[in-house]
Amino acid sequence: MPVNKVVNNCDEAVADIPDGATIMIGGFGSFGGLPINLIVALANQGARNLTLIANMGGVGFELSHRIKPGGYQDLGILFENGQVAKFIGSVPALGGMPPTSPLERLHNEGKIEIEMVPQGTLAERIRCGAGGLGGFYTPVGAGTVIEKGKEKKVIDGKEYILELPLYADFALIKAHHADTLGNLVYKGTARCFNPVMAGAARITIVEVDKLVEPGQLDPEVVVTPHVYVDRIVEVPG
Amino acid sequence: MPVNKVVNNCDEAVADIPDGATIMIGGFGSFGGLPINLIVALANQGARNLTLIANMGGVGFELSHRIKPGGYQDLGILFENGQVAKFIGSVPALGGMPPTSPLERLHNEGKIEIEMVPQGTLAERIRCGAGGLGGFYTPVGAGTVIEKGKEKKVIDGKEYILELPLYADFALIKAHHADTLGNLVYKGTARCFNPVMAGAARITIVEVDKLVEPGQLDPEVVVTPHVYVDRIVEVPG
Amino acid sequence: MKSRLDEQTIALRAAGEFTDGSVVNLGYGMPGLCANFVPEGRTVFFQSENGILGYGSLATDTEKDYEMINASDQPVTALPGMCFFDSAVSFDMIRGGHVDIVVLGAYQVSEKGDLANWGRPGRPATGMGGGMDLAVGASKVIVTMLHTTKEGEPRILRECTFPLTARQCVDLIITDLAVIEITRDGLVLREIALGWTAPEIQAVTGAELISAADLKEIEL
Amino acid sequence: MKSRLDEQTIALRAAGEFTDGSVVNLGYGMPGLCANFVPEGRTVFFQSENGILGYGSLATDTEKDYEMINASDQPVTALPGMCFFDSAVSFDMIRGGHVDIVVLGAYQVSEKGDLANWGRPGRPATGMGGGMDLAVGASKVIVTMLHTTKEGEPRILRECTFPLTARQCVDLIITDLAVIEITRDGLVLREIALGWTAPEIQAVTGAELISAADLKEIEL
Repeated sequence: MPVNKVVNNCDEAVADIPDGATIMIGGFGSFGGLPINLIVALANQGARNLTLIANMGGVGFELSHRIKPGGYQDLGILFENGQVAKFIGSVPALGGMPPTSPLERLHNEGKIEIEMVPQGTLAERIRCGAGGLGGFYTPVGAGTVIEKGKEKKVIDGKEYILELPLYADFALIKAHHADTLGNLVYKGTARCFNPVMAGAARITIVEVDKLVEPGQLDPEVVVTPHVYVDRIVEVPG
Repeated sequence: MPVNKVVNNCDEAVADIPDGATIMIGGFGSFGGLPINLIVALANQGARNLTLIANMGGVGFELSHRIKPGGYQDLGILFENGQVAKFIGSVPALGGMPPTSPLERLHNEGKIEIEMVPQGTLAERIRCGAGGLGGFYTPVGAGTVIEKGKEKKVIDGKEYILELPLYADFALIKAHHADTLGNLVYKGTARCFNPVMAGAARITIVEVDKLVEPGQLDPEVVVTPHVYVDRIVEVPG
Repeated sequence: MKSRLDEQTIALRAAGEFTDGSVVNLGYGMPGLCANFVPEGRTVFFQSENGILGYGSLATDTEKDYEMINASDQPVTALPGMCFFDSAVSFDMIRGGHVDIVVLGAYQVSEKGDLANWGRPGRPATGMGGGMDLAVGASKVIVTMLHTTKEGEPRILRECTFPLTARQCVDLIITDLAVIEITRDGLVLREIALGWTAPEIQAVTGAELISAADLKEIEL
Repeated sequence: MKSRLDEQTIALRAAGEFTDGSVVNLGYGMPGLCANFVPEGRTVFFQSENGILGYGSLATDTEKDYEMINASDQPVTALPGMCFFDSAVSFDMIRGGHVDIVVLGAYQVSEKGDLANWGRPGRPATGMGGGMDLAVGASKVIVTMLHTTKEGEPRILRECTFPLTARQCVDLIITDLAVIEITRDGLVLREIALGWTAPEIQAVTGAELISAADLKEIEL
């Protein structure tokens, strides 16, 4: 592990992501905790045939402008760009919201594969990957489409399904502050999937509002220990 | 859930623990993070036939005085008192250390049952109980005595064993500060098993150095959210 | 005159179920409105699955902070004793039974309490979010929804025809027309909207209702 | 004259394996001494399974703080960039392969790298602590131990006779007499203590040793 993890900018941070990579993207939905500058850099970099693991599929440029004056950027851009072959997440598209998002449109056209995962199961499968476990039994999804093709087991009279770990080649996450070693703290509800994904990827890249020196973060409040972080980019807000 | 969780003293906090209860005890070994005042109260209260779930079995009064002038108190007192029928943990006794601890002596005499659990598996089994999961597959213990009687599964070419959740009737834990709602922060390495056990028991009782009002703990640094805490005792250090 | 509860009033009625000291999660859409209707004198701790416990009402425009939102992307206000955590911790809390009440929207509920609240025919890419976890994990599941579809078809059915969120999980249904409890004996009609009769509610319901002995007008 | 490395010197030799920037966990007993021997110019992040990453050397008597200890109950010193976490997080880190090197004590090691380091005949109540998790999870497992028992019996064997910690996990054995690497081809004798010959080391070893082409005196 290199001790110097700080890179100059987002373009440099994502430069070596190859076609066909599996990428986890932190955050929750379109706001708060999404590593948007890394996402835009990945869009510009242009890697294709990607598998994305993220909670939500985003709405993209066109739809965001219909929802909100001025619109906003989210990971929908990667679908609009045609960079993604498969999406794994809990909310590919929001049911209540016409018109369809880029991901939904591609899926309707048969151009993208979706693996639907309940949100808590998604978090736990990622944690399972980061923590070296082989899988876990959850009651969530039993008796629904989620159980299809999965091993079922009755434990203590209750029905569970076996869920397997998720891993990635890269994780793109967002934190509030990092020290140069890679210790991270988050802000408010922008924490969400970011600390969970750190560690489940071979290379974890974090975008932070502010970079500080080791010792400037209280050791009691560090949320993500530095062993989980490989590259840090400061993007002042 | 009662909004007023603050109780007057440790005796009151453990008064209703019945004979035969399963009790998790936080901390790690003999120092740092052990809820020693709650343990002493439980010793005085006298409940018997207990199942204890803790990382280590402690050394007890006599042995601690041989190790260190003045000795120290740990959960060994509960074994010395003959209150325990079964111990579940990773280090019932330290191998290097004669004479034997109270737990080891009772075990040698056939008076106590021990379930040996690797330390990481112990933490994860407790977390599994707190998190509503049915079990997990771990590579730890495969090919050792730990796998005896457990289901084995090969996942992605690697051998795993199935470990099941642990639950308790009561958890006795130690934190540094609590607010009156039950949000907890810890100090240094005294964190260890305490946050893990909070939530895996029907009733979680915490001993804290200092009690503060809601709002006095930064929401970013709370380690144990208050939903996991049922009773709080302030024992100024 | 037959009245129907509007969304705000349905949320107000649902919030009446929040007991003092309870931990409550509010689902996407109408349930989120409940945050503004906690009964006076009761303390409720709102949990949102994106990783927050103990927030206050929805934020007004001037207070909006997108690093302080609920799972429906709505900015919320801070309260003393609040805390933040990550998604894995959040769902441990939910699956582990540490959330007392969840209020969810629904497309359909069956007479056994099966819930269908995420997938619709013709929209295969819409997802369940945290709904499955919440429906399985919360001690009490309250559904708020309109009693029928726009086309007047019942949403309360013998069997759900839409994809399930979870089996036998719903405890209470609150609609624009009625409050219905799901019991071992079946669907018990407890409260009805002003101007409606039990047979009229039965006529727009796709499963058999048992009228409660103390059937009354919806209490607000 | 035949020399034997003392415990401090074994720890010094083991610490020589710590690469720059590595995350290292030190087991109970002798391995803990390694914290005092990090080679100059290298940054090492010590992880201890009770929930600390990035501590410094062992504390002197005046610095002792029992809320700042390693997993052997030894007080340690603080370093900038240090952090604390709970036992579940700690073992996620360990099992998940985020600890680069672990140094463990041992009763026995087999020629295949099987490790026995916790249970002894006649002491059925002694436990494995975090040893199994560390042996399975760490990228590189270094064993430090005396080459033979007090009675002169070998501890490096074809098969372990004591209860196993984990199978095929040990990468390097450092004893008071030798440094032995465990390879696919077998046990490779890399370094020996001053005054000893390869046949003499073989005589106190219970499995076949392959002398390295560049066999040399233990480097410190």
